[in-house]
Amino acid sequence: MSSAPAIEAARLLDLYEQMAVIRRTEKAVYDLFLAGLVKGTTHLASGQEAIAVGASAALRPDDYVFATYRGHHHAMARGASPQACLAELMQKATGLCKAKGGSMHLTYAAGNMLGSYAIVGAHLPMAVGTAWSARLRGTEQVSVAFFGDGATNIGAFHEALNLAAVWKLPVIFVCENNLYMEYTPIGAVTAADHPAADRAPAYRLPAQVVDGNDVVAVHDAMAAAALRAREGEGPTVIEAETYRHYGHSRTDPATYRPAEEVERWLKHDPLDVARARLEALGVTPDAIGKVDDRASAQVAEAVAEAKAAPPADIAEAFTDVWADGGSAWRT
Amino acid sequence: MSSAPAIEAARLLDLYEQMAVIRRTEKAVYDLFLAGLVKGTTHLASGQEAIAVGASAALRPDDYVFATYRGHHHAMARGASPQACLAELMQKATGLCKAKGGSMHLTYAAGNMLGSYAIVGAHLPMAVGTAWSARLRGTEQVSVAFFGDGATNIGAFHEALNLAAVWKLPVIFVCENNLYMEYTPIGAVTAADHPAADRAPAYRLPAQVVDGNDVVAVHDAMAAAALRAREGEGPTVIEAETYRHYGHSRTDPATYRPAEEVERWLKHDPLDVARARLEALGVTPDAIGKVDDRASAQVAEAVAEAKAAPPADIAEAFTDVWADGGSAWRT
Amino acid sequence: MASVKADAGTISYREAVAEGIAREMRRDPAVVCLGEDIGAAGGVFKTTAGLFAEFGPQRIWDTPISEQAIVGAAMGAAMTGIRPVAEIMFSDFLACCWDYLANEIPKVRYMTGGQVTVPLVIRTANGGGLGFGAQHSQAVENWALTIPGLKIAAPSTPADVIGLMASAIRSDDPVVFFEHKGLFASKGLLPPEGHLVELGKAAVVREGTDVTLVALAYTVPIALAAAERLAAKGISTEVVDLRCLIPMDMTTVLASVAKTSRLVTVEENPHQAGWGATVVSVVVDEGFQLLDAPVRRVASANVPLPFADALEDEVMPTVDKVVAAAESVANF
Amino acid sequence: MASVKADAGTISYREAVAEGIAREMRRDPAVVCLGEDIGAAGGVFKTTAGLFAEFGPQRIWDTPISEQAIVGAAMGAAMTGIRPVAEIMFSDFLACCWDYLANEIPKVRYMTGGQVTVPLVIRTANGGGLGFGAQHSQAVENWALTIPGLKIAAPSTPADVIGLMASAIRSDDPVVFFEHKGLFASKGLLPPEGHLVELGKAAVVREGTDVTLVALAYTVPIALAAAERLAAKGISTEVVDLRCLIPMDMTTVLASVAKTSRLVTVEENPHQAGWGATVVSVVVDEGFQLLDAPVRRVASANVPLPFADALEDEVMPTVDKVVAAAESVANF
Ligand SMILES: Cc1ncc(C[n+]2csc(CCOP(=O)(O)OP(=O)(O)O)c2C)c(N)n1
Ligand SMILES: Cc1ncc(C[n+]2csc(CCOP(=O)(O)OP(=O)(O)O)c2C)c(N)n1
Ligand SMILES: [Mg+2]
Ligand SMILES: [Mg+2]
Repeated sequence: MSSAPAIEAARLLDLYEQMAVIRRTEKAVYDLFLAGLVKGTTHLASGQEAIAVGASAALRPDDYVFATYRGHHHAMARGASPQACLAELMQKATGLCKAKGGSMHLTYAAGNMLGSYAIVGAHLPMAVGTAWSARLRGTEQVSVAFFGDGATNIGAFHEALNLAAVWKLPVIFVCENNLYMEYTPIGAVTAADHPAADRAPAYRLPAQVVDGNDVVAVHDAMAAAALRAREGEGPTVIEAETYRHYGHSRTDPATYRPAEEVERWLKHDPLDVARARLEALGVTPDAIGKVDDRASAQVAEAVAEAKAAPPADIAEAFTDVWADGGSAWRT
Repeated sequence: MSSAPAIEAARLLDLYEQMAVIRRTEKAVYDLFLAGLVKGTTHLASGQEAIAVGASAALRPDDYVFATYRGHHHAMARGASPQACLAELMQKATGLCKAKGGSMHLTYAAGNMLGSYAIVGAHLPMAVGTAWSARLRGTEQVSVAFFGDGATNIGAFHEALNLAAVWKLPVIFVCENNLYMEYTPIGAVTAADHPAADRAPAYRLPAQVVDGNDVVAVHDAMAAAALRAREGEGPTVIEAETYRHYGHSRTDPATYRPAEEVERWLKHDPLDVARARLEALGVTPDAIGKVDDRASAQVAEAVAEAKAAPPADIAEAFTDVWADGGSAWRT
Repeated sequence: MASVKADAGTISYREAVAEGIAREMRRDPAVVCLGEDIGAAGGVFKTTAGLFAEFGPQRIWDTPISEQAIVGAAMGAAMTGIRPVAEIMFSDFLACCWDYLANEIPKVRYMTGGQVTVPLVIRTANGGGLGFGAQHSQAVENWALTIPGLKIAAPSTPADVIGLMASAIRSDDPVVFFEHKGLFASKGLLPPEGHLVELGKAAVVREGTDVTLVALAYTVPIALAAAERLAAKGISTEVVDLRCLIPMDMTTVLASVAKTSRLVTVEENPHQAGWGATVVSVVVDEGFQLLDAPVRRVASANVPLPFADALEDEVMPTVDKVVAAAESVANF
Repeated sequence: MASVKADAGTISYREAVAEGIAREMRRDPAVVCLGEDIGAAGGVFKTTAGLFAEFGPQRIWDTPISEQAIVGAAMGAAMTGIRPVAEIMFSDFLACCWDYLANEIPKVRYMTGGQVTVPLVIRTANGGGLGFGAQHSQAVENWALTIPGLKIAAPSTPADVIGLMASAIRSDDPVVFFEHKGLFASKGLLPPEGHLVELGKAAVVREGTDVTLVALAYTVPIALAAAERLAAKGISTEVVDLRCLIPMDMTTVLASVAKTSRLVTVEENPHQAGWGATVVSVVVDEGFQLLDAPVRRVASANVPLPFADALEDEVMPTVDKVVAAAESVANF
């Protein structure tokens, strides 16, 4: 892989701040869920922020991003505001998707974040499609699909990687390997140690395993893969090792995970990793503290705004089926 | 892999005869199609007989076999009579499936040949299921799925191989790599040199590429894989290189194939390969000629019988939907 | 032994699923379950809670996220002496293995001339009302209805869950078994051991004379609540719980319409190709002269399911909508 | 240049497919095709013959056998400025990518609150009558009808193929385009350049006063032949070619029933959840008072498609069956 330029302190502090905002927004989601103000379901990405933020930092604004139902971090990393995300989850008219999508479908097309998809694996072919489109239109845009370790065992994964490889498309497949499907360890149901990276050779694709909790490592791997894609060298598979801090969804206490394992990973928190890197670059704890405070304030304000927003407009139930804005199915 | 016992002359002559019968039966199908006596569609396996015959020779009668729409050879290799196959294709009441299946769905459950499936890749998970069933019932039965090179790019292939590997099931995946999908060379749409064998490592499975036109090579590879499966060592992938003598289906002239390539493969006809092996084992051309004559006579008789058989009973249109034999959907 | 047990007397719909499976697993060693997170975790809806503890890993199999392999493997096993019960977590995901439901399982018996039989059950959590959004909320019983060769059960009570589960597992035909997410928390009588509800027998769950409501699963309590409200308005409502779509018990429906002369179907699936249309089409063919009023259908609107509760209510069948439709035909 | 051309004056339904696509590809460089064997081979039904020669490999893409990747990639491309025309070789294989048709493509606009639009066409060879057996013969237009958010076209003539293809490709909504295998060899007038048939407008293809037949695609010629036979028996038959299932032109159907007071639907999909049931359910709701007789449906039997010709005839709609049904309601 080509080498990427090192990230400077100011830039890293910015990435840290993004992660801090995402972390706090998701904490708010959790609290709001317990308070009954967020309903349905949520899949929090706390612990996996470095993947979204590190990857986005290596992409251009016109690149395409696809995420799963565990996609809050990707929406925000591509520019969706915490308050629009919270408003969506709180069923408010100001929600990112007019409260029609919900937690599992956060989408921020203005940031070319083209959606969160809740059927495991389904969005991988879509990302292949946007990469194909970039090729057809002669742009140098890159497409990225983020997906879980569990998604590597579904057919769409295989079809997407093969087609992308055959057509040598500018797409990057990023597996967020958090070691678990819902409650089942990925190793129990996967005939590979690295469910994504070990499969890449089956499509003659290069793969890289990175520390998904290190925003710099993620950034660097993505920068290299994006460069490769833009130069017409085709797809790359990146497997980012990480861990989710909460359970799979809603209030899952995740008791199926060994305490020792949880503890070990909590000690390898992406915010701590970034903080250590910042301090090594000479950023003071005080400067970091200020960023933390700003993130807290921003999210507190977002929560307040989302709470104050008007509820979803029920007339919206019948809009947006067709491109004409409506939903008429017959004359 | 464990080594398999060498095939003796008498046994090989028997396999040769099976191939000769299949070859002639399919020639009859082709002629009957041109004559308008076989309708719908057919996918002839002429040129690929050694795979079916060699594999079956290495299996037990209670092992399970699944084939594709190109499955005449597998039905016959597992014991279906040429005349029941021909009758099926000629829409006769005596057809293997009562003329309800047709060429693409030949099934001979009495020989544990559990069907020919016409949706590419669909039967691979089924073969995993019969292998799982064998495990659950504590038998030492082995399951075999035969499929084309084109099937290696569909999702079901991936899901089947992974599940079989994770559960370490007694299943053998046999790819009949005849270099083409319908009209497209497999290499043009597959990111692997050996579409099946090169994918096996993605599931930690062993793979073997064999000369699919050499009935002995196929037999030996299958015998080793079956032994491995019965010993609880799990699945094997076998990629058998071969070539179809006719076009993809019906009267496809296969002009998309280079003449030189066709010629080269016609010179490597599985019947010729077996004949050479027989002669090397001391079997006289005369003895082989007798077998050829017997095969011709058997197939001529089968054609005559199938022609003379009564047409399909139209009442059968409404039977066999449900296990009670009927098709009632409401009261 | 952590056996699957419910309080004596009553049981929740959720518990009834595990109880129904457990009863059959105790009876027949050929019954084996597979699906995602159904083992030690007990399923994401806890509908398999206790099964792993009682029957162990040789009867309860956790799978990868591979819907095609799950259902395809179930099909192969069913051909060869096993009675698999495959779970597809949310019914929306049936789309990921639709080839098996549409092209393989329902056709193999027929296209082999009866040589191959596939006695299996595909269980799945169906339906909306929980704010799970467009891809986890659909009522897709009408997808299954498009496919000849599948039996289709969709119980509305815990007792029916148990009774229909027994029939489904014992059936030599493939059965798609829709468990409704919105009913999991509901409670009902625990039926005695051996309780069986025959596939394809509707239940008249409330008798009436003015209008017939035909409902299924989640819409049964809605129809019953509507009937209560209609009674207050002097409209006597008969409610038929169809229980199964295939076999479709048109005898019971036609008998009810013979009594009431008025019909409203109450469906959760989208209106545009809902099962109610099929029911209606049979009635206006064979029972045309019985009818004294237009036939109405209350179904979900022809839109994806929205996330927000208020929007979801707007598009799904509700008691209000059923009352309005029934009144309109009763007063015709 | 090996351009796509038909004999001046007439064109086959098969050629009309390629001609319809070619006209749009000439007009709009964003239109791109993908599918299995559609390139140099011209498609297994020769419905893309000539396109590769005219437009080359940057507009006509051969794919692996990966239905999910084909349709999923089309979806991604459609989000980002391309108008993909994806071929799924036989409509039965839609089951292999059903998730995209059921859960992704039709919902993405709605669930993103209108942020994402997917203007794409999925073309597929539909229907039976050719002895292709249970897995290559189904009429599955009713599968698509179960899904809100898909437009559905199913032309019966070459001119409609061209006119509806133009509308489908220009549509900003996803369209499932059913080409009927049994009609490929049929011929008709070659419409002039620029010919457009609006999605959702039915055609009254024969006027009559005694009974209305509503047909689609392959059943249109069957209905017309039946009308001819019925005329000889003194029954004046109106035939409506629905052309599209979504939007469903109920205005035309209800207007026809207002004239004839009698309705028979003629469907190829299986009876048990066929589109005719939906048509019927609207008519008996909104047009109940128009009706003078039971409403009948001629549809395929609720069995898989058998291989043998004689058996296939037995289960599919035929002129005889339509005549019998129409007579029974006309003489009611
Ligand atoms: C096709 C499909 N099958 C099953 C599910 C249910 N499901 C939702 S998330 C999940 C686990 C996914 O695990 P992984 O891919 O590792 O992602 P993670 O949740 O860990 O981010 C499952 C099984 C689904 N949404 N889609
Ligand atoms: C899911 C699916 N897609 C497409 C087809 C159409 N089709 C039938 S055979 C075939 C080519 C298969 O090639 P291969 O797997 O190499 O088998 P072969 O025909 O060479 O034996 C295709 C594309 C199909 N039957 N099923
Ligand atoms: Mg995971
Ligand atoms: Mg091939």
